[in-house]
Amino acid sequence: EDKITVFAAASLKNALDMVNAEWQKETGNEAIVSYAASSALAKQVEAGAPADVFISADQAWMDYLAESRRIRQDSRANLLGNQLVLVGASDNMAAVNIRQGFDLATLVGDGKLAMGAVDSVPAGKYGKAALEKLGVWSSVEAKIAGAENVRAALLLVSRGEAPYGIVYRTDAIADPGVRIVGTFPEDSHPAIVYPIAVTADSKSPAAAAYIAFIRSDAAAALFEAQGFTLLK
Amino acid sequence: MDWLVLSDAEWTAIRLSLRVSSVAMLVSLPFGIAVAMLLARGRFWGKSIVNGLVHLPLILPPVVTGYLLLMLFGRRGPIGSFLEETIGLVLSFRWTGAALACAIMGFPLMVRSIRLSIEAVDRKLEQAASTLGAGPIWVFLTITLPLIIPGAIAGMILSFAKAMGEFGATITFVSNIPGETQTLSAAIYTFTQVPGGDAGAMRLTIVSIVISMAALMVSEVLAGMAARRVERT
Amino acid sequence: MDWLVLSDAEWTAIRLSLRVSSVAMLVSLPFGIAVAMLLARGRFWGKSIVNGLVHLPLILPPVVTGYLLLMLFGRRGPIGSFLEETIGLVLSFRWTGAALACAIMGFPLMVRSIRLSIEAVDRKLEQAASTLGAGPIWVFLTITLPLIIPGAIAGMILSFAKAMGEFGATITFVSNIPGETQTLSAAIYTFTQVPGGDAGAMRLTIVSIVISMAALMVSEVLAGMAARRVERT
Amino acid sequence: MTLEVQTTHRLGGFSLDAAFSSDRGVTALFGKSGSGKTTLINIIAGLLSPDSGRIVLDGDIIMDSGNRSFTPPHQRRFGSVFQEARLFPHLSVRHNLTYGRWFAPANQTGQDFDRIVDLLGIEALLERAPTNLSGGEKQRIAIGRALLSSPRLLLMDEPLAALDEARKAEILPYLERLRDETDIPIVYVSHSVAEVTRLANRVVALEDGRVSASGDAATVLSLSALTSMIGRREAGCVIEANIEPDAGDDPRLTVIRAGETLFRVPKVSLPAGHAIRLHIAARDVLLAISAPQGLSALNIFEGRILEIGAEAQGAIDVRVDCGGNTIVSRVTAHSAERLALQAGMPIHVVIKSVALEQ
Amino acid sequence: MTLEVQTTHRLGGFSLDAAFSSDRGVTALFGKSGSGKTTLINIIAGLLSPDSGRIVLDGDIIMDSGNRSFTPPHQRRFGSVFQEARLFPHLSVRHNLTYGRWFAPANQTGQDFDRIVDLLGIEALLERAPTNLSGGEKQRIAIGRALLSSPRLLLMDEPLAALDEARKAEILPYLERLRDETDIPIVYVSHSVAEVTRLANRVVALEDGRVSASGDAATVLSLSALTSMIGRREAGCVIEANIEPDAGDDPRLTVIRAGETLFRVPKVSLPAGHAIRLHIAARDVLLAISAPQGLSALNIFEGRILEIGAEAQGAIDVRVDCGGNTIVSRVTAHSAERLALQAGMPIHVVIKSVALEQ
Ligand SMILES: Nc1ncnc2c1ncn2[C@@H]1O[C@H](COP(=O)(O)OP(=O)(O)OP(=O)(O)O)[C@@H](O)[C@H]1O
Ligand SMILES: Nc1ncnc2c1ncn2[C@@H]1O[C@H](COP(=O)(O)OP(=O)(O)OP(=O)(O)O)[C@@H](O)[C@H]1O
Ligand code: MOO
Ligand SMILES: [Mg+2]
Ligand SMILES: [Mg+2]
Repeated sequence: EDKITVFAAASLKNALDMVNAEWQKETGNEAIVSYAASSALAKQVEAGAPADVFISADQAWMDYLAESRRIRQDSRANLLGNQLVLVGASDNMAAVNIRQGFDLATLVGDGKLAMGAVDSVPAGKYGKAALEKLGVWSSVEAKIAGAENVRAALLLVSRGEAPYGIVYRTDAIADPGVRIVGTFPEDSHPAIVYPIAVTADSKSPAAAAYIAFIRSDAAAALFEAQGFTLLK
Repeated sequence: MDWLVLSDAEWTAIRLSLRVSSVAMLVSLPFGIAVAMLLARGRFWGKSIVNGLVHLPLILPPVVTGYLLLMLFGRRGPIGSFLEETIGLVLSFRWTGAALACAIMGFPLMVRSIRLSIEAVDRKLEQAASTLGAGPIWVFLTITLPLIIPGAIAGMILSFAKAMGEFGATITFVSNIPGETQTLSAAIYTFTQVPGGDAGAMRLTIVSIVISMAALMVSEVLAGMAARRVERT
Repeated sequence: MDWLVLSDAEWTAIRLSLRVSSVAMLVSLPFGIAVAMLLARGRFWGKSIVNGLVHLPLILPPVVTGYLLLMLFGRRGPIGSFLEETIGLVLSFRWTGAALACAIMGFPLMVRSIRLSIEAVDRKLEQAASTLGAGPIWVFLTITLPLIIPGAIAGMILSFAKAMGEFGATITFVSNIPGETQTLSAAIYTFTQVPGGDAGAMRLTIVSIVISMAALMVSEVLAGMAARRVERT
Repeated sequence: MTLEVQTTHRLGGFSLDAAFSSDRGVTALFGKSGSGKTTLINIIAGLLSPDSGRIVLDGDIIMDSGNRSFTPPHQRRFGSVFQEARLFPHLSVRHNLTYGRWFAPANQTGQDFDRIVDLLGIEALLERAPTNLSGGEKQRIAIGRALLSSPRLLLMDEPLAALDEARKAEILPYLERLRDETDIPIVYVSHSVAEVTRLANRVVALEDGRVSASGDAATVLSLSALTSMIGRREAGCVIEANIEPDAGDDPRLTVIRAGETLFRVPKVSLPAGHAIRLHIAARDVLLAISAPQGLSALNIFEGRILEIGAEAQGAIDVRVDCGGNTIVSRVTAHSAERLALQAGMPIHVVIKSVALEQ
Repeated sequence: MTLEVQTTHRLGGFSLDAAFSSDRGVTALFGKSGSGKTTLINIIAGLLSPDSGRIVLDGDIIMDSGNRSFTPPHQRRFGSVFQEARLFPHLSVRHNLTYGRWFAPANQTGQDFDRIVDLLGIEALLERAPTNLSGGEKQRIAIGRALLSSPRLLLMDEPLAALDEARKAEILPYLERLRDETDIPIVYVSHSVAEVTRLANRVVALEDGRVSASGDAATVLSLSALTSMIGRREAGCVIEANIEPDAGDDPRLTVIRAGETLFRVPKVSLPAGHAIRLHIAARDVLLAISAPQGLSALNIFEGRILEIGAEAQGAIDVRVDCGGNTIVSRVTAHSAERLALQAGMPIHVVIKSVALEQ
């Protein structure tokens, strides 16, 4: 049997662990996953890490590797999609209609709007793009609390530190401490995409098959159970 | 050398880091000395629990420490709400919170240094002072404290350096708000998270190193002066 | 109490963490002692540079340290490729690399403790030994070394505890590969990154605390024994 | 001022079980190395809490294991000079000396500073750090530090051991004045009989943690049982005497009376009637069967042999009664035979005056 | 074995500028507190690198600032007893004692261990940690440690200061044997004239970092200039003598000859012809204008007054020539007048034999 090593964005752990169990059951091949920040993983692949497959949380780091030819361009595909939602703490459960120019600033009031750091964390970058597109960025810019990652942003909301936050749908639905009060329109931000590719150094013949499996219908149910959408 | 020019936001982060690190170092000093005394000299039940608690920030991944800080010192946390109600001290999303996080992360390092120094103090000197009429507090202030200055300085510089480098617990606890909680480390981290951010990260890293080296050298000089006066008789 | 039951993968992470932390602590000890001696006793040009280098891992955000390690010790890095070619030691993406990262992160803490102890050694005892015929190396082995045992133990436990908690530099340098480089801290981190991971993070955090506390208590007992024998004459 | 001490304490294989009491003046602790002198001093100072014991100074219960009272060292104000100097390395010599002042009762802060600095010869050292002083310099500063702390009691553990004879000779008279002019009791550890004789009112001899003899200095120091501790060189007798009002014919001499015997000693500047103690080492006393003539010795007394001791190293200690005083003379066994010395025989005792010089 | 030392060194305000040389035997460094004795010892031991100087032991250049040669301390193998004991706190007493053995040349590892342990009375302490030993116990172990390190030279800085007379009396003869039976030169710092007289072949008197007098012990110790350093009590003369083959009529006495004078002293177990040094304190010597009769003193010599000193504290030192030896007697000014002592006058000198006891 064959063993492959997957470098994947940390937020995929729950879903990917299940998919990999399925893959092993079906093929007898084991997939070992190293979960970390996309940035770290990308740099590691660049430095010659023994990864066969890389799944990034955004296109930017996959592009980075594509530029330095550390992935097989032909194997690259968009694996998963996600949605950006506005979550409220337990005392802010009323639905919010997210549209052009909606009054987010008043909603947040004296508090903070928690989201991923807008310059570095993918969810933060998407959130900033959406707020700009909706014309509310300048009114809330000073109220942004940029977290290290989506989970931390979510924590700020669920702990009541911040009244509202912008996070991925996948994270929000699993947290009983917060409620999704609105979903950002798909067109308000660049598509949220988790791209996948085989690394240039991979010598594993199973890598391509793995990607095929992970994009199959069998895996789709597992991803969707976590709130992801499988991109075709 | 264009990439070496610092933006306003970066200057802000530098100033903030200096403030946060200095405050963290100075505020934790008295606590560090007190706890080090307790651990070096005290004999009480639960000493190893205190010792363990002190080391906790070292043992736990910084994210977990940040998480615990949020639980305790957040707006809704038991200590956080108490502090806000009684003395009006708000920590969450404030630079004060960043200072707290840094102080706590550096605390085990500070305590260890001071404790080692205390354990090296010749207790016979303290005895001599007591026969001359100095009560325990005076003995501490006039004999023990001056003799542990080198250790206290070592502890302070470790705490300061750690505060300059700390970011996991800080960002988890107080987020990454430019001008309020975005320290140099957080800014460096931000650069590392975007493709092509290397130059920026490098620039700020150099700044951080320069500051810390300067602090380090000052500390060495001070410790040297203190030690020269205290050489063994 | 079901959530307290550890999975096989978690047991693997625990074993790995113990190995990585112990190796990091033990391998860095001789270097720590040597560097501490150099800094405490040496007088040479560039001493403050050495001192600065030692403190670097404390000053830099762990991610930066991790990147630097990746650049230097990675398969394509100058030192990494040299080590692989000459002695066949591969660090990148191996547990050995995790141990290196942990050792380096704990190094400033270890050096400081040992250095403080060295500075507290009464040099008159070393002089006495030399008049009895002991050359510098023998003086070091028979007098200085035994006298700094408490400091060395303090340094070791700090290094060990830091290694248990370290993950930023490790995960950046050698990734988070289960069974090879996924330490307890990295596993905890992974749990914090997914919805519903809190219980898992908590479970592993408790394990980490228990291990470190046990190590801490052993170290206290050992240091106490050493100190009792070495009380000032 | 009376000090009462009673204590027992175990330290590993060593056990101390000692009791003594003393009035004002100097109590010397005397005993071989390892006999427990420092341990006893530490217990009195409060630095060691004994297994059991009771210390009372002037009715004030300093410590009593019976009712668990224990005054901490800083409230005892027992100035201590330790066997090792224990100077504060981070303070200058001056600040070491004045350290105790900060804690002394306000009215007692001494004007003595200059006097004591002068006495100890440490003016030149005042601004130095104690680190690189010589052994004797450190010890002198430790003495000064204790003296300047306005103590209620002084504990001195071999304070002069590191000093040269000349310096000792300067400090001893000061300690005598302290003894005579103040109320401060002094507990003094020394291996030197000469020092003890001059200073001590009472001697407590320790042997292996037990008090083997204690009482007034004259009695204890004359005990032949103590010879092993004192050393042959210094063994002899100690005589309590008083200054006579009538100085005799020569102003350079002082006449002192012990019982019926009048000693002429080099000038002592003390008032008539003042008590004085003479240590007369046995080796300094000659015997003569007839009154010697034309001898430089001024003190020639008639007496009667009380006892002829056993021969040791070719010498014999002869105890002679002179007007109520027992004087011990050591003569060679050869001379004892030649002069046919026998108990009860009348004899002349010859003591050089300068041997009695203080 | 000859040791030559010449050195200058500045320490803050203190400057040392000393030179001396010595053959085998004991060289005593004598001087007030702070005069530079310890500094000089440290320089010889190699623990202090002097500004300039030269040390030669038996032709072997140990140090020479001229050609920048410097043998590090551990290669000198100069066993040192420091003023403070400096025991290794992490080693048991036994291991402290045997520490030097590990580094001693193989053939020299001593069988002496038991003997020295016994001499110093430290059997009971062997397995103890040095931490809580008494002051004198520590010092004894420090002495043992140096003796057992098979040194080429012994440096001893007030080694006996912390000890009681009885213990001193036990250790001194051992040091004498070491001096007489081995080739190891000893540099010995002491404030005690008695010790120095017994032990030292040569005396180097230091005053404020300068050598104020140096030479053979008898000459230097008799110098009246040294009185201030020695203290009045011990001042006197030192006489070099030899054991006479003919012991005279009494086996309990030994006869020794200095020039034409024969002294009878209590038994000394040394072979005939052996050199011996007598320290005769001025206070132990009586003068008589006619030959005294029936006196217990065995040593009564005819002599002639050389010089009558100045009066000090009511006493006068009289120098008397007795068969080529100068003996100093201290008499009261009163006696001097009464006996009308004058230079050139014939006189009888009376010295107790026991005063000459070693
Ligand atoms: N902690 C201890 N454990 C065991 N024995 C001890 C301890 N402390 C002291 N002793 C022993 O108690 C005895 C008395 O010690 P102490 O210091 O009182 O003697 P000392 O009379 O002052 O002697 P010295 O004249 O040598 O200073 C010594 O034999 C010493 O070894
Ligand atoms: N580092 C220094 N700086 C200035 N002065 C010093 C230093 N070290 C020693 N001295 C001075 O040098 C002098 C000689 O010191 P040393 O220790 O040699 O004296 P000593 O003869 O051994 O005296 P003691 O009999 O008191 O031990 C002392 O006055 C001392 O204060
Ligand atoms: O008085 Mo003597 O000198 O002992 O025989
Ligand atoms: Mg003692
Ligand atoms: Mg000295």
